[in-house]
Amino acid sequence: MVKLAEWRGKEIFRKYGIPLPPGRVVRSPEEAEAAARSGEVPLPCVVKAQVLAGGRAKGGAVRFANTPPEVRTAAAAILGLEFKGEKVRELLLEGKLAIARELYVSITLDRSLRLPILITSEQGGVEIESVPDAAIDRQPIDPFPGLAAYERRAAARSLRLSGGPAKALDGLLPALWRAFQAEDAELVEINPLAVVGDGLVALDAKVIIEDDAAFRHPEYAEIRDDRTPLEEIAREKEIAFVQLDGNIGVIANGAGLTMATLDVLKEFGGNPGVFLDLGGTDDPKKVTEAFLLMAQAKPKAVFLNIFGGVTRCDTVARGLVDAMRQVPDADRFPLVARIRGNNEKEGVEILRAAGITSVPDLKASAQAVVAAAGGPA
Amino acid sequence: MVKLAEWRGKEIFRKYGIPLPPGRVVRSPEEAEAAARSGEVPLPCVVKAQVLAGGRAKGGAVRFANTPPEVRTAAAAILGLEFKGEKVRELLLEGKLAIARELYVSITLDRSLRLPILITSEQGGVEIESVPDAAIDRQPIDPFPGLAAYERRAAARSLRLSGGPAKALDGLLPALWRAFQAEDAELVEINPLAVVGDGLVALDAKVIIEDDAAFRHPEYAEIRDDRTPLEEIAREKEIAFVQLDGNIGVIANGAGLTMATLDVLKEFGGNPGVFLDLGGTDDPKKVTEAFLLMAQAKPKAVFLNIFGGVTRCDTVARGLVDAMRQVPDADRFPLVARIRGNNEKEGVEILRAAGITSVPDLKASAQAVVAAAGGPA
Amino acid sequence: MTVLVDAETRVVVQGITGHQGTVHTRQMKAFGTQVVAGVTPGKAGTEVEGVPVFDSVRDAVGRTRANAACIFVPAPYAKDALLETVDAGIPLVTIVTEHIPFHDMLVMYHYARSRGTRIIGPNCPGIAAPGKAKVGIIPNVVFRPGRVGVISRSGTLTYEIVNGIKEHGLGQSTCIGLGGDPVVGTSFVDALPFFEKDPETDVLVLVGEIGGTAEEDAAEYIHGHFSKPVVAYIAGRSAPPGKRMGHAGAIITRGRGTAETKLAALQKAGARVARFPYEIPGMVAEIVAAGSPR
Amino acid sequence: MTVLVDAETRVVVQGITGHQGTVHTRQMKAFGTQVVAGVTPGKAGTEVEGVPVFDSVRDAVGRTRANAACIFVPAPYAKDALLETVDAGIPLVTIVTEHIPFHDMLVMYHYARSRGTRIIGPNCPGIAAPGKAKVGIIPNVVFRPGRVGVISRSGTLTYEIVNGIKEHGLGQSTCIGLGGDPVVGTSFVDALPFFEKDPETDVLVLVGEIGGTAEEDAAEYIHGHFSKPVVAYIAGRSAPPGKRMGHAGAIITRGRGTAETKLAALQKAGARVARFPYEIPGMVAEIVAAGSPR
Repeated sequence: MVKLAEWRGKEIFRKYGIPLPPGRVVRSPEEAEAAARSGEVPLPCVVKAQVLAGGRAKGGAVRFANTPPEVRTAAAAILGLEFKGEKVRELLLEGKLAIARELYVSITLDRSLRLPILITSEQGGVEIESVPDAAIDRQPIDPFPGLAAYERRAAARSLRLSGGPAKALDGLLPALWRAFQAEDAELVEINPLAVVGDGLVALDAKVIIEDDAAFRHPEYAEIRDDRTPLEEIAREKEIAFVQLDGNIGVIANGAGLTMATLDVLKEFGGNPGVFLDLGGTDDPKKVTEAFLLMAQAKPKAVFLNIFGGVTRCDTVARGLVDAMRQVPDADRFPLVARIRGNNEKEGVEILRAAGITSVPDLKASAQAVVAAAGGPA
Repeated sequence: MVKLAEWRGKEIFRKYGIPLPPGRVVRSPEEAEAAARSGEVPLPCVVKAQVLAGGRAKGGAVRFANTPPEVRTAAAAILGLEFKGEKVRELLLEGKLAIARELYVSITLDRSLRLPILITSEQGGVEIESVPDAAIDRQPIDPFPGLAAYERRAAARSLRLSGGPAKALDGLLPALWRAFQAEDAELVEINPLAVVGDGLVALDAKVIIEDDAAFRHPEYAEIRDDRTPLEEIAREKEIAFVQLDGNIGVIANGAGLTMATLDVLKEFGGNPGVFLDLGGTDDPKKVTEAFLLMAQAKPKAVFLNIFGGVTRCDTVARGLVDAMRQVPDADRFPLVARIRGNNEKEGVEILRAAGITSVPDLKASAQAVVAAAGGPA
Repeated sequence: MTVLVDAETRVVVQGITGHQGTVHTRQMKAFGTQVVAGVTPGKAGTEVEGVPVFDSVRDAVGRTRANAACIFVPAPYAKDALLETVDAGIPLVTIVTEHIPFHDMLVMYHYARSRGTRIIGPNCPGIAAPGKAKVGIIPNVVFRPGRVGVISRSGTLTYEIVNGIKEHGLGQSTCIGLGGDPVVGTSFVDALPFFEKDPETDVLVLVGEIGGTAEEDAAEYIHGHFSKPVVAYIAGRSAPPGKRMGHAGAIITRGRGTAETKLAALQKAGARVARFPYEIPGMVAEIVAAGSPR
Repeated sequence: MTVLVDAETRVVVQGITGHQGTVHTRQMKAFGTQVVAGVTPGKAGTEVEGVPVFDSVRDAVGRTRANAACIFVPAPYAKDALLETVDAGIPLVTIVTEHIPFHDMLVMYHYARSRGTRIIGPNCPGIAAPGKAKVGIIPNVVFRPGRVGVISRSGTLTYEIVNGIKEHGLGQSTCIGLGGDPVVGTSFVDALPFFEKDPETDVLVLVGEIGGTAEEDAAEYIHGHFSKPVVAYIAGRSAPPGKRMGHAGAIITRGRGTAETKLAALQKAGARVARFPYEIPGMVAEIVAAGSPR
């Protein structure tokens, strides 16, 4: 999942012909002032921090400015801020518009329907989750034959648009749909979509790109702003890695088994801190890498819970033994292993030879690791 | 149905990225010589009459030339020729290529399957109708999800292509498919598709555009080369009009009834010359226009056979009476009318008032018109 | 339901405010059809021929429980109208509109099929069951309730033949005009099973035309699966050979598609073949008189 | 056939010459499955694990009458592989491949559905009926023939649970790992009817995960249509709330999609709910011991 900052989302919108306010991205107060002075950004304008978190306006990450010096001041005040954990590195400056109404439009996936869904609401400009169901209109869109004209008409009716703005919507929705498909998006959201004069303008842009389609979108490879450094390393090695607050490291294979392991640990008072899903691998090197990564996260104890399918127990055991040799003494941690499934006997034997006991029972092994981490929280 | 001349078909192919021989269209021997001299058309080259009929090579409408003067001579010999009823107005000059193999590729509609069908054959360069079934490969293509990679691989196998030419085909087929869809084509045909070096080149182009999609293709409105002048007028008035060799004019409504009327006329020795399908109209003016058009074709007798549905009998009768008043004396013809169906009574009454009898029986009315035209042939 | 429509059929007319839409709403009602709704975007709240008009098919279905549709909207908008009908869950739709590009119709056909909506047409007279309902434009005057089924690719020729059956003192169970476009929603082969199962049909009249291979396909189906007597007529025996689709089309239909191949196939399948439209009623009457052996 | 596969199942392996394709061909054969063909373009004429390799699925089906497929090809080519399978008329396909873009999967799902092909997966362990056949990658060691059905959105957790059932002295009728991707070919709701009808299944184990609403949908289905006893487990009760799909996704699943809503829905539908994987076998055994009242 690649969440794009507003300005990147708007670059995509521009590519598909979705109307935007006049504006540009700047990275320094000087650049901001110059952009305002040159007229490239009409005044008065809005100065918006390019961070992924919501609630920017309330959080002081959006300001208004009437003159080039005011733009500079606003830019200086926002740039470098730490906003909900994100450092503000870019600002989007946009001319203020005479907004008649603020609407909501998005396209995302409805998993149950197995169809994309067009969501519209008259109540734009607020988080859509706060809008009551009755004020939200949903229309599934079949990829074949695509967004139909009658669906666009229905959307216009739901937004109570007519005349120019309705016509604008009829052009905007196919563009949004094309962007959703062609960019392999999980979400394309315009909130608010403003009625300005006889037309529509996308005041904000939220675009989330699907990771799995990365092979056809090399252009998104560099945009990974919302990961911790360890998560980023894990991603490069294709290991699913999530950092939480606890002190027990969990290495498992498969999302379901990983989650079930967390459930059991919690039950016995454990507090999982990092979990790391090996997925389906039978490369011992990947197992070693996962362990070394885990060591860097400095857990108090580590629980290895593997059920061998594609991943074979002996492979995991070999990778583990190899990793234990490479972990610096300072980073060592108590380890409880449980390896079951394909080639279990061989795996258990390899571990035993290296002095590690595999505890076959899930409950017992979970209790053991909780104890090793210092007992129930 | 708009059949495009080779050079127009190739313009479309170029738009979609299908590789073509270097060349250009010329309209005079001087232009031909200059094109050869400037190097725009590499020498030796082929000089091809731009007519719609097939069998150009055998019919002397294709010549080869090695020097600019030879190009001029060849152009002069072909331009202005009457080839199977078409006057040669344009020539396509193309550099000769080193052809390794000549293949056949086309996409058209399979009505029974209700799917487009990709047709390939190793035996290109001859009329595909002369190729035995066993040497022709057919693959239906579903518009959703479109031409699949595996279908392109199968096409390459059927054409026994590998390496560079197979790769070229993998790029060419999606282009041909896009052209078929986006241009609303009934047929896109490359025959021959030549293997030249490591790639493929479309040596000929046959593209037929569907009339019904004219509303989204204004660019084809002017290309109607294969109609007689009366047919052209009829088209503008949205009356289906076909000229045959006989002397009886038939005005009916609906293709099926028109054909059934011809069947009956033939049975009784009649020889239909023009048939004119009013389609579904209830505009008396259109009926009048149809009659005046018929008068211009100078039939020996006219059979009006209408079954009123959307078209009402009284409308037809009114239009007919109006037309009879406008037809110049010199163009008058004996008329047998048969009007049945919706508002039959009113229609029959209007005709009777104008001195025209409607004969309700199809057989009797057909016999009457054959007699009026001078008896059975 | 006998063949696709019956007294429970509730029709929504798309494009009801247009001239044809209005005229045929009146005609369908005069036939006894329940026309429960019309749709024309922007005209919600009005009435046509006493029928309430809605902005969308979904609204119309929600309010009136329409279960069949008749589309009169112009060709450039027909695809959208059909998609709307399908998405509203309507299981049967007649498309009267002519000149729909076949590329559009390919999308319409396959989408409707995947969603379980049956299309009749386009460019067709539709379906009528005298005494029950009509979804389409076949003139009311040609009908009279009876036990002869009719399927046809033609328009007015169908009226001519149905009328002939009536004038011969017989009546029709259901008549379907499939339309003669390159891509049709319902072919002979698709329609035949309905007549086979229909307890109200004793004899079937099949009216074909030259071009395509729908009649050959029908003959093949009749041979294996259709037990009732069939009288067939093919229009265009004396028409000049069509040039449509050119050579590539010809290799698809190779050895089929002419009046001769169609007639031969139907004859081989056990159908009685009429040489002229006016021979049909007599042949049907003979079959009826003889009981119903094939 | 009991649930989708049986001794008549004849598998073609797409991507058989790849590492996973080869390994799991061997495993499927060891399970007793008839693996009749492999497909890798350009490798026709070779053999893998004694299985003949073809250039295309159509060739494979033509020569071997394969009636099920298992896809191992890499994600960028998975869509094409699936289209080829569907067009070759294969009614059941397991897609093991992970990381298929959901936009591709939308096309794959709807196309397969319109053509009558059932997809299991993608990113899934597939289907196995011990003593009959396996189309997928669930380890052979966890199985033993019996009368417990298993449907699961998970991979290894499924193996864990199926293994637990075996170690408890019970056996499985059929086990399906549906895969946990955003768009799956077969959901719980799609799979439940097969187990309801299966005479060889007495009890069903349903293994869900947080995210999406597949379990809530399943609960609703079970409530009205599933008569056999169900033991359910939902993984992720203690996992941090997922951020996937952001706000717009949240309004689609509004008030559903958490472990709590799933468990509540399943409980309300009459399922017995296990809090941990290791509780499942005991609960199943109790139900079996008690006859089979819900």
